[in-house]
Amino acid sequence: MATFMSLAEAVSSNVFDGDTAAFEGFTHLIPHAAAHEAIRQGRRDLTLVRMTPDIVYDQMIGMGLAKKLIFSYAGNPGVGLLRRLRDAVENGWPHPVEIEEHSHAAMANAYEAGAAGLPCAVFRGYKGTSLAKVNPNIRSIICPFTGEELAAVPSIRPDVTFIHAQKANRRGDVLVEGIIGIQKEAVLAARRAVVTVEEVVEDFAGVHPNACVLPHWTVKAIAVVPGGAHPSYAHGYYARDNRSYLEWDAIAADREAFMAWMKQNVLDKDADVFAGRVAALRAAR
Amino acid sequence: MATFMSLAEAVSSNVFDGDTAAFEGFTHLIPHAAAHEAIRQGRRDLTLVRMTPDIVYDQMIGMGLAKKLIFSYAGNPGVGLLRRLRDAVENGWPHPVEIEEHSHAAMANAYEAGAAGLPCAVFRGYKGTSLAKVNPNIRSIICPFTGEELAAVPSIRPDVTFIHAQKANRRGDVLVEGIIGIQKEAVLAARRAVVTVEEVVEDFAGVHPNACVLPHWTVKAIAVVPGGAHPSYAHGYYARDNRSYLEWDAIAADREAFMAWMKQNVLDKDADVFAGRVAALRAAR
Amino acid sequence: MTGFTSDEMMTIAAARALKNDDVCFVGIGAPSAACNVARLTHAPDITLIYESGTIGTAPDVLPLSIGDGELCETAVTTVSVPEMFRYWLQGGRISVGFLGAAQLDRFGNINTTVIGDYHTPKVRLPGGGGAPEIASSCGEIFITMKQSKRGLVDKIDFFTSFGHGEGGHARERLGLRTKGPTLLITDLAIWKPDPETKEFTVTALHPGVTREAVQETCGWPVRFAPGLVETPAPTALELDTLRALRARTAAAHGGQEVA
Amino acid sequence: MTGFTSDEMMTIAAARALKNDDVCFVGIGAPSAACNVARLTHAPDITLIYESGTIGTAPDVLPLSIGDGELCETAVTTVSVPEMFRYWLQGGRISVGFLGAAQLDRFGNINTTVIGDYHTPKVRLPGGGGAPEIASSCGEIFITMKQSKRGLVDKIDFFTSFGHGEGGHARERLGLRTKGPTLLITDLAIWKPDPETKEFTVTALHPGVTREAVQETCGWPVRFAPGLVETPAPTALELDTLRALRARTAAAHGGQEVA
Repeated sequence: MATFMSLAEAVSSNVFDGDTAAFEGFTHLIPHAAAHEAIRQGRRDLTLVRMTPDIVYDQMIGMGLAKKLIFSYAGNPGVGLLRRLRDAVENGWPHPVEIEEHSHAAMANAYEAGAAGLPCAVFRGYKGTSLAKVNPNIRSIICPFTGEELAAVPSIRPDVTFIHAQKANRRGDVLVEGIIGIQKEAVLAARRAVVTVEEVVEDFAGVHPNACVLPHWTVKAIAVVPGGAHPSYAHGYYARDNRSYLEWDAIAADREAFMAWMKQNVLDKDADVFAGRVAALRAAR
Repeated sequence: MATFMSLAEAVSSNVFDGDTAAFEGFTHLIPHAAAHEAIRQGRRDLTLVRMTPDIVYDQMIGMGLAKKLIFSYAGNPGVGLLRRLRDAVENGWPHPVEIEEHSHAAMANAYEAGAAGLPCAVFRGYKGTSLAKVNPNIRSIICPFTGEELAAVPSIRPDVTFIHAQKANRRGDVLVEGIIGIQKEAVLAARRAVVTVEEVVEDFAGVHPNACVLPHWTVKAIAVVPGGAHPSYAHGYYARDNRSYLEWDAIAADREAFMAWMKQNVLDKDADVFAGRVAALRAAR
Repeated sequence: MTGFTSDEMMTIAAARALKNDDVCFVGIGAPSAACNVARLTHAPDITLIYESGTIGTAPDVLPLSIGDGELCETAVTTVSVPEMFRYWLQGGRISVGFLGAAQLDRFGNINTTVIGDYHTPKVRLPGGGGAPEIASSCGEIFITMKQSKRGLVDKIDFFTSFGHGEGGHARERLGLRTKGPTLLITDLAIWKPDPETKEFTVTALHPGVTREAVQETCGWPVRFAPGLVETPAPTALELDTLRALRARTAAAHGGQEVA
Repeated sequence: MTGFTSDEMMTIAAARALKNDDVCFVGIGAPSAACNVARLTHAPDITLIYESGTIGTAPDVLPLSIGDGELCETAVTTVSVPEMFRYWLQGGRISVGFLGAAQLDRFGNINTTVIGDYHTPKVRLPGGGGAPEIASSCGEIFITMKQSKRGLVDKIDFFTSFGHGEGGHARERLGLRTKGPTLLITDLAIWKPDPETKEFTVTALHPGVTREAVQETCGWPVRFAPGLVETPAPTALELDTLRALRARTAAAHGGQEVA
């Protein structure tokens, strides 16, 4: 049953050292505020899961939260590489990070299988790829009707999933609209789900019957954090802050510049700063 | 690419003797008009697929179109048994019908696998059931990670799927709203898809971004048949004609009464009658 | 019995078994009435799910089918049928599945497929629909049906849905991690499985019902629990709620009652 | 070259390869520009799909990421990511997949994962994302990249996406039923696989480009087709369309060009 609480409380009561944690969002609705709160609370030894780890995962990895990363595309979308992730993988700074790498198709199927309560996902993929040789979690099954060999990967079942969504209603049902990505599956696959939202409304009157709604009893905690997806965007609320993504490349290129930026923009701040960060971007929607 | 045409033309050019054909709808949006047209055109030796064959499948089976039925629940919803189907299965009238029976979970997964281009569907089911013993198309695979035995069934890939939907736009994109059932999967799993719609609109302005829309290039033919789901219903257009379902029980109980009803209401009619059949039911929406 | 019918008692007893925080997979007929009476009395926050894809419905009248329009109109959300069976049922999110039966045995195994041999049936019934996986995936299963020797039988002709098999630890041996049938509510009594043998045992008789009446309408030798009690009669609120629901339903469905 | 850059020529040559009835899975960067130039010139009805779930998009500016808001706002429909990869890509509905590469070999095999050893990489690249299954599930694959000895290499360090393997019938032997790479468009030339060996062979040189320039920026001995032709220079319409698109994009993205 969803309980409304502060983001600090939602993070401290739902993610613990050593957890497998997904902060999901496919370009849209990335839960930056929640990830920053986890950084402030100093979580350690997390297995971080995400199809598209981008700059907020670069920040978590650079700050030493991650023991392992499960992913399918690690980049700064439209810009380039993730320099903190590279530093961890290539140089072990701030400490080595174990990597379990998949394709998007595999990750999407693995979340789907997690939401569906299955131990594994079955799909057609990985043919001729090197990934199938270096990742022991890529296996196969034989179709019992045609004899075709199909790929199999373990389902993803995070201890906790964080997502950002547009709205909750008073009862705690959550509405996600636009590019819905993998969020529904990531929530339903997890033992616990925490949602930050732009706003709380009385009810979803007039919403489309087939809109993506997560009923209140599928969510543990909801925190209201306007702007909580910044510099990602929230369809209907504010635009993507492309400049922040472009600027990240220089910040992340240098360990000291990175640490200084994190202190100034994350460690010394709280979730309330996000509303101000998107003020100018609201007009663009 | 979707082409707009008459229902008679859509049926004659897309379903052929011996085809595997699905006329799908889960209580809502059942394509009665299309099935009646197939009856009028005298199709034979069809393998009819549907999760919930109800009175329109009773009609097709009673009229001798079906060689085989693949299904998971064959009943007159809320009323009782299908008497024409029983007569075919128990007494071979008008001829014997082969049966391949599954559970809803299996059929839903099999359509999903068909839409996903897979040879089989994998799910957790059929544990301890007799169906697994009498249906050779219920098999199993072993999860390569946990060793758990999971059920497997062949994917469903109809030669042709018929559905009824609320709207098409001028380009031929199709909008399905409300209880969307298995329609999207049934269309995407099929070689050819034919859609009857309540109306054609200029565009879907204002439709929710995540509504169930089938792009025009996934559909072969669209026929405008207002009321074409009667006595089933079309969310936003007209209500379910419960009385017709209740009355069917007596009609189907007797071979002669059945044949007389089919002559009067199907063979001697055409698709244009459906608009009149729902006139009084439009108010109820 | 005076003041209420055995059918009303059955439905109300079934409604009482549901809790406010239950997530309930609802079949048509008696289960649907019971679930909605629960929602309209002691369990206003119960989540009702119909296999057509409607989650969190609150219909004002009982649906004739599992996919009536009102289920969608009052739902929190309506999902596709594959999603319903994969994420919601198989995903282990349903606490209670409510099933009826054409044939039921003492271990809660259900047949709704055929009477007689499968390949040459005496009566071809509708089949399992969602029931086989409802029986295995829901946290627990409640069964509701009217008693008759044709319905409560010594051996069922076909295992449409697996209950407790031949009893004891049959579910664990099959790898099932859910409880299976934990409650049988008939028009005459309330039955619960024996903790060891898993045989359904009468734990309460509805007002005015005798042990003999239960035995006469059951195809196996009935066991009665030591602490056998009487089911509390329907309260005025329960009865009024059920009757008003049925009256609204009859009016909406053109004067005909739901089967 | 006068009047247009080699980058513009590459994008326009790629745009020309797309047909009006294609369903195209679009990557970011050059593929996105090429697909949208095609849509804005000779292929107005082309269906563009981005892996974020947007089907039938018609963005006015190029997205910076594969999930920008405008892709959704202009789409026919936006589906979930699992649906995108299951029903639309794996379902065999995409006629053309457009990929870029960090490293490419002569048989169209692509590396975007690591330079050096996988476990102790010299450079850790972003990884495959959708590419491994785009390469196997789309009807055919177009590849576009700028030529360099670092990019067009004799042996790639990692098979992120399978092209034609070691050449010949390698795809059939793996059970792949799609065509794989059928076209490579670089800033200097157009390449097509030899029908037998499947080695990429230059079939057209862009205006002003010499055979030597192609060889100098390629890590394997280049084969030129017997009927080698010159790529037609961009038309005024093509060039105007591309430049206007890039200008709108730059303005929308705060003065910065898409990478």
